[in-house]
Amino acid sequence: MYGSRLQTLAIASVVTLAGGFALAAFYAPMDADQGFMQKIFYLHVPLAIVALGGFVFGAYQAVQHLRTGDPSRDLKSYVAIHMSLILGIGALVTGSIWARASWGKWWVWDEPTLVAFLIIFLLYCTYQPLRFSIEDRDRQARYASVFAVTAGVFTPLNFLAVRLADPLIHPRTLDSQDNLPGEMRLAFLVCLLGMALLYVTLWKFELTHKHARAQLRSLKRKLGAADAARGRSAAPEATVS
Amino acid sequence: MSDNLPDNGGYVAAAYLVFPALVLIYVAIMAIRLSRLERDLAQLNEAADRPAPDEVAEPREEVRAT
Amino acid sequence: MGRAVSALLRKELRLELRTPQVIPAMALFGVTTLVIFHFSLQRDTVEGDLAAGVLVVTLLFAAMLGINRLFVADHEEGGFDGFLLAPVDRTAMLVAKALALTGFLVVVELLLVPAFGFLLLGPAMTFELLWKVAAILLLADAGVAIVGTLVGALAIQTRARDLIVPLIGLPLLVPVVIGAAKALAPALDAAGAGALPGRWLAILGLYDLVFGLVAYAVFDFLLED
Amino acid sequence: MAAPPTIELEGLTRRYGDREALSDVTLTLEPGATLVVFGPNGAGKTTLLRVLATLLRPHGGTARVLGHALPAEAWRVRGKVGFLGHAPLLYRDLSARENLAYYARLHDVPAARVEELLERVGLADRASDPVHTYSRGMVQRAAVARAVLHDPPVLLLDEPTANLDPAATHLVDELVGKGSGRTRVVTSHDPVGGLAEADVVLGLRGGRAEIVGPPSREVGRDAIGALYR
Repeated sequence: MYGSRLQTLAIASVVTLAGGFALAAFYAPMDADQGFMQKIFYLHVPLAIVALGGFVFGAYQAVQHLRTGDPSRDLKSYVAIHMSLILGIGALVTGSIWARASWGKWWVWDEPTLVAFLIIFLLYCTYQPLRFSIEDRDRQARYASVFAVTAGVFTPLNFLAVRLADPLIHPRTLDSQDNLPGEMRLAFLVCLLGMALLYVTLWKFELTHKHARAQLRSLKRKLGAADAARGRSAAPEATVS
Repeated sequence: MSDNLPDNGGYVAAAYLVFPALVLIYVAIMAIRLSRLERDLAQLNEAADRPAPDEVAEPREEVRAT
Repeated sequence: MGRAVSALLRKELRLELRTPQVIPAMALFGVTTLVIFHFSLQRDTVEGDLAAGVLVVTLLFAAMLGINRLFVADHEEGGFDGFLLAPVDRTAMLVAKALALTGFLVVVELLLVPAFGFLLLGPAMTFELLWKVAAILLLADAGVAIVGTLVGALAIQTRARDLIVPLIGLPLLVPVVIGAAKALAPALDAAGAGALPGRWLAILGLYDLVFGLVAYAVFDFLLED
Repeated sequence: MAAPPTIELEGLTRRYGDREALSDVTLTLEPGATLVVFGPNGAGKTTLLRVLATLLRPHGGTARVLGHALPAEAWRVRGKVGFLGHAPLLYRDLSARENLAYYARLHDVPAARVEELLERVGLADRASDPVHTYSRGMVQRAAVARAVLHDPPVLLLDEPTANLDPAATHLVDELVGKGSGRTRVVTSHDPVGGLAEADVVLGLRGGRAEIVGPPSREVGRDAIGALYR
């Protein structure tokens, strides 16, 4: 059952995230260079880090899927990437707002982290179209996992390449996490933890939904009620266990 | 805190609004899916009330047809 | 393994020699792209980082054509089944296709780089320059060939083959573009060619190595059914 | 000890998505025997051949070819089966000789075998022309040569004589017919010819084995005809 501990997780993520944002607002000091604007940091960076972590987590599940052939791993990989894409949109939008606030431009190419993130985001945007263009379900699952593994390895490599491409980075809090003042650091870490908890909660929530729907379908078939014909779909089918 | 709030505090507010907006969109999508689940469950409930729908329903229709 | 790779490579070469499809199309497309760059940039000559960008983009887009065609004959004429029925390691297909694609790219570059020097490049083509360009492009070709083989095999079984190849291939090749463009820029500089930037060659080499290993690990899953 | 059965299937199942293309097929085929598979289009004949050729992995039940379990030991089976499907598995722009030479290298077969086979299927004089210039019968003969190139003990044949005239059928029969001494799985729509060469008959319908057994009064033309109704 995917639904177990969902309640605990939901409460924990809300408490941690709210606590983190409160710390960011009232406890962490104002940034010397950027002032109040720097507060976006506590939202934007956890969003981006958790989204990237989710992509790598999706790749891990995909490896397990290829290794064991267990279809539930494919579902987990699919939902992980799906959730990361949603958080990724948030990271791109907040990053863009930050760029506008800092440099008066909605997009800056000399911010390597943002650029690298965009490339990875664009790559993962093709995950759903790829799945959708393969009809056979087994093949769809296998090919999607191959994509997830490749893209998962690509993620850190791309960061390396883009970061090195622009050695003259603006001196920014983002690139100097090691020398963050203690209060800022604590607030940031709590925000990051909260975002990670939220990601796990949403991931489990989505899995629970898919699993419930699969069980409903199987029950429907058993009772002989008409099952609506399923069209071609990009989402993997949950297995009833 | 409010005394040193700079001009572009609006950007910070906007960024922090993006986040609940995303979550709300997700909740809305899940709401649609939930209502679909509920509808299916209601159908199933009806199906469960009629015992063995296949065997009962079909012969009856054949009788009517002849 | 060696026997299977050589059999596959010979077949690939023979097919291309019998009915040249891929290489002429890539070369023609590349030259046309150079002409289009001349008009869209409104420049008679380019140099430095602009020259590097033009060359890399031209080669990358030409490579996309080759990747799109790479598995078509095998898919449509049953070559996959014929290969899978043979008692050989499936990795042979990956190695042979990547080598064939590298070969195609090298042949196309032998035509396109002189054409680029002739049509657009500001600094004169010297042997020293050519040698540097060759070293950089060879490292880039290996990366394009490995990722291209993987993406081509992924796309061939989908309904939207010609969409999937550029959509997945282009973002995956961004590090190659960065590496090759950064490495080429000082070599193509008008103010006198700079030294080969070792850091960028190392990045290209690392990319080739990492994706070589990834492709080796996952390629089998694209073939079995 | 006697050799193990060449083909042993027990509860073999293969799905495409939700649809079962083969469900619960059980049969045994002794070395040297011929299994003829009947069934309307879409009954699962091609799927069965592709599973036996290790091109498709089974989803349920067990399948053993030459004593090796599929898919775990599929690599032992490859190279010991000759597969002749609907597609000839030949590159259209290469000649018959080049195609066979390519497969000979993959299967590690000496080049002399290629010339011998070209002679035996009557293609020696056209062997250097590209395959796309051939008639359908010639393509089929080249495909037969490809299937037996590595002298496999097991043959999997999907309607092997579909496009052939009587003379060509005779040529092909020496290589893949009952007299070739190989264990064979042949699909057919022809009850008379099929029953004549069958040691075991399999009648498929909607993926299920409706008929399994040696030809007899029960396993005869009427039973096979019933499959198509």
